[in-house]
Amino acid sequence: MKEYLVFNAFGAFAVKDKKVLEHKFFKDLKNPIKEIKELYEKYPDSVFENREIAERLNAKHEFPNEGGIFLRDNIDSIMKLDNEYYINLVKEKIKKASESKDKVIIQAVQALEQVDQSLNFFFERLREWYGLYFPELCDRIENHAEFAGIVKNEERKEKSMGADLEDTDIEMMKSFADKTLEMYNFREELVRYIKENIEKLTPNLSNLINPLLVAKLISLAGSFKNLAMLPASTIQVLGAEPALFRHLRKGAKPPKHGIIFQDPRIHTAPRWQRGKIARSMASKIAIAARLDFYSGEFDESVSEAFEIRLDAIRRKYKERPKKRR
Amino acid sequence: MKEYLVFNAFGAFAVKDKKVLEHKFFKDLKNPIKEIKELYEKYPDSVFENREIAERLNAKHEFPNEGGIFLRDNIDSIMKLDNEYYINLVKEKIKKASESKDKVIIQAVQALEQVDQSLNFFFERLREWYGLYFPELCDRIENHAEFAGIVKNEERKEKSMGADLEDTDIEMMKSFADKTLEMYNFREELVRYIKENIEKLTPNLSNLINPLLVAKLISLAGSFKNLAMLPASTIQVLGAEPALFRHLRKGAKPPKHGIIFQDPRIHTAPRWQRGKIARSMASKIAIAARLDFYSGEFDESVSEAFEIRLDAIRRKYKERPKKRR
Amino acid sequence: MENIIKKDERIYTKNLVPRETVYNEKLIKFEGMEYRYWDPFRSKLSAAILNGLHDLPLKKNSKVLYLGAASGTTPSHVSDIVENGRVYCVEFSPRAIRKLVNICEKRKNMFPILEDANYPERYAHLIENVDFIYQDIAQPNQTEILIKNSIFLKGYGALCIKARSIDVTLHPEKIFKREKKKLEEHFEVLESLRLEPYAKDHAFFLFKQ
Amino acid sequence: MENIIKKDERIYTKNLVPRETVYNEKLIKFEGMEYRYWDPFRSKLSAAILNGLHDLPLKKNSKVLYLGAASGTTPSHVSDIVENGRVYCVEFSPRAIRKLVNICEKRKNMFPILEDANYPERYAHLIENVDFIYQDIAQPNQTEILIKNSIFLKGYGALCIKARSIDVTLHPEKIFKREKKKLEEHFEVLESLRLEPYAKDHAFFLFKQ
Repeated sequence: MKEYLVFNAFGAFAVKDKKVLEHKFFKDLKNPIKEIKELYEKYPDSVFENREIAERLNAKHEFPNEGGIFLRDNIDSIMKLDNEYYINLVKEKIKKASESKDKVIIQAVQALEQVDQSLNFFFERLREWYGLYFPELCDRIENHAEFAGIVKNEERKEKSMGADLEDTDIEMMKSFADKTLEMYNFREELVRYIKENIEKLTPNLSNLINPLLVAKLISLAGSFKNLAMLPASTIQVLGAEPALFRHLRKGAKPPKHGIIFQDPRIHTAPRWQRGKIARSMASKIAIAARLDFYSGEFDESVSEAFEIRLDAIRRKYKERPKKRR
Repeated sequence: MKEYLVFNAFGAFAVKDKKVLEHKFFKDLKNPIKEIKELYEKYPDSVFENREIAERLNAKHEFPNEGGIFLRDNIDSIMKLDNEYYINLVKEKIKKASESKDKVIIQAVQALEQVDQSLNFFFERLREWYGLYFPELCDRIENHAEFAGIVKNEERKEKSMGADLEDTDIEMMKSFADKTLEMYNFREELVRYIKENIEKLTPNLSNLINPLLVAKLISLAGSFKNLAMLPASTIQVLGAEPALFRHLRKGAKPPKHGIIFQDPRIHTAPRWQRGKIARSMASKIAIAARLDFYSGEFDESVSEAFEIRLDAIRRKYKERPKKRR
Repeated sequence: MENIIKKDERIYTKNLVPRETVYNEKLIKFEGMEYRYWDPFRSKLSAAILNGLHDLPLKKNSKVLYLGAASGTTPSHVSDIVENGRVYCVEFSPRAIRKLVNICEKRKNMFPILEDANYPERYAHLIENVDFIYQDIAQPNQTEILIKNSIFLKGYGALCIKARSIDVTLHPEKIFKREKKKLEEHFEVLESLRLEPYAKDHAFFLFKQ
Repeated sequence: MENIIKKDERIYTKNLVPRETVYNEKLIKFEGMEYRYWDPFRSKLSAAILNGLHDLPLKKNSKVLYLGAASGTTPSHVSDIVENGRVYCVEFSPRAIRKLVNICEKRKNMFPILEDANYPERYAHLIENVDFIYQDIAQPNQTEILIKNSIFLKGYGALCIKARSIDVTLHPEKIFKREKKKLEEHFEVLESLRLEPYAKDHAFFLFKQ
């Protein structure tokens, strides 16, 4: 008769011949391996049902096995089950999943930033390069993607001041335009992906500010959890580190806003309102981040409160303040 | 009877009714427009054969026309033709064509440098990003392109320590790998293009050092002509500008070699030989550049002379020199 | 059928947690007890009962393995029915399970499990052997998933098949036949129903081990 | 044929620049004059003569427009033949023309022109009307190029057709027929030859205006 070592959420059981030989309840439900090991040392020939643990202990494995079946048939006679443990287990798993989700989004945001920088270089280079052949087009088409599309697809038809180049030269420029456009399309895809995922992860933040900006804040904070723990004053200057250092070291003016300056409600506001709007926005971001991280419940009121405050600032500080003499 | 204003390489002719009414030989053969204009002012109704000049003077145009045919029928009775002018014309055109060729290559080299930098960023990012999902692969595959190829095409099959991510997350990484690989393939295409064209433009330089390095030198010098006019001492430190500034401003050691350090015959040599090899290589580059720019004739002996000198340096300075006390 | 009543062509389950609704369903009083309206458009099990399911072998103390619990609408009614039993609710989507967890916090006989039903080994240690398996997972291999999980079963089960999830190119009737055949290799199929008008191209099978 | 001699099934042209070779061809003495071997594998005009061209209407003072002069091998022999005339050598490739220019520096009757023969207007001011046009440009529209340039012609011409450059999908014989037809719309075709074994799938036409 084989011996089996099986366990459930609450304890480990050595089972043989449809009888529990011995059992150990877990002291720390999150860390059951200690008791399992102790029991296994006493019953080193026993067969496990769980592959992961069996591999860890280099033990025999069979699924399902008689021991497991016996345990699953007799739970009620062994213990009283409580669903609270299950609920916590799920909650922890969700949190862990969303933690790795923010890591994935941070990578995507950093890829986006590098792609954006490269695209800028590439588009500028393409203009200079193709400009040798058809300088008039550079002046006429301002939009980068449109310009690249024309380079890729069209021939120079009119008389141009540009040099008469060989076909292979033009082909190379066209190929560069093509690759740059593909990178540009990937960028759009990447933005869509980041937005969709960040909206799921942070419904409240994404309702308050542009999801892409949320993603950048998380990336700057290092993780979703970090962002949820930052005070509003830090959030306000997140991404303005160079200016902050200048302030601390040389006594320059402290920065009023970091990356949140990218929000049009700040950067299109009159200069004298910006600090106030940034402060209010940062405090609402702090609230929304906590809400998203700890509860995940959607609460329209955070965003509404910000809009009310925004209106108030706009009304109260409508006029440029007079300079003090 | 119409009047025609036609010209050849040496003079302008007002022709009517199969007679030359008046002619003006060009004082400066390179700049014939002056005499053409003067004659046109006297015969403002005349018809031109050459469209470009006709458009410039806003004159009538017809090709071919009676005036031109008359001229082309009676060259011998009007003047003695000399092929020297034709030879010079072709040489100038070739030079101008190769001048714009070097501009195109410079653009390509600068595109290559930006693509290389971006690729580095992208490959590193891909590793970090995909590493969240399958960290074991990052350790196992060192080659960047191979890594990206696996990310693009394969599934994670084995059990991994990485996070269980959603399909959309993995899809985005695969798409990034795909785009990065396409950029990588473009890079190879671009290198081939630069090499082929630089070999045509600079047969002697390309025989002496790697064509890609020739292209970078031309890019650093600003043009093929500039490179051909630089003294060897400048060529030796071209691309080492930061180190050169340090030398000039702070009295640091002068740099021994700029971008030519990329030549393996320099950077794999023992430290104490490098300066000598760099100096010799720079002087041969200066000679080859002049040869390529001014004559275009291929002369194996430049490269051979360098190899002889290289051998001599290697033999003479085989041992590490003793430090002076 | 225990804890289920039928009134005016509508069915209700006895509310395990009086005065609480799960999905804003209507609450009624009947013979001094509170009952929750069981919406056949929201719950396929309700649709099956309304479409004439003869027997639902769930008792007041049944243990149920519910695969594909989603956000918990149907599981909450099963929880009403099995009152003193247990419903193990397996769901793979973290998004869907958030709502389910909220429901479980009020219903002590519901046990949420965030796992993939394709891998029963991963939650074997969290469940017990059960009297009833209910499966409603819109996946191409949903019948295979059910069969894998039957190692935990001593009794009856129900399978709800969505034709479009299995193969959009085949006629639903063909799919239902094929899936029923698979079932019959492992179980005795007691009843087969279609769920129109409540759900399009869905079939419902009641089976016994 | 002036300035051409035939010896032992080989042909030679009288060297305009004694003791100088152009492509390392052999030099021979004949009746006190120096002659250059005219390699039919290197020059299609030589191949045409060896394959039985009856007449080559080039005289010691002919003016020739040579389209597609390449690096100057054949033009140098034409330059030998027309001695006191002129050869206008039009070539579009800067690479090929480098060598041609070197040759022109020694042969004062050769005039190099770096232009596209598709656009005669661009070099009309550099040439005169000519007694002979020779065309050997491996381009799909080579016959059309010749016709465009015939505005400069008062006399004869020769066209060398490379089938593969015009259309790789058609049989060479078909191409030659079609191109000859085009020629006949503008000229009187005097002779038609194939250039095998010296050049594969090439045809040679001598025509008169």
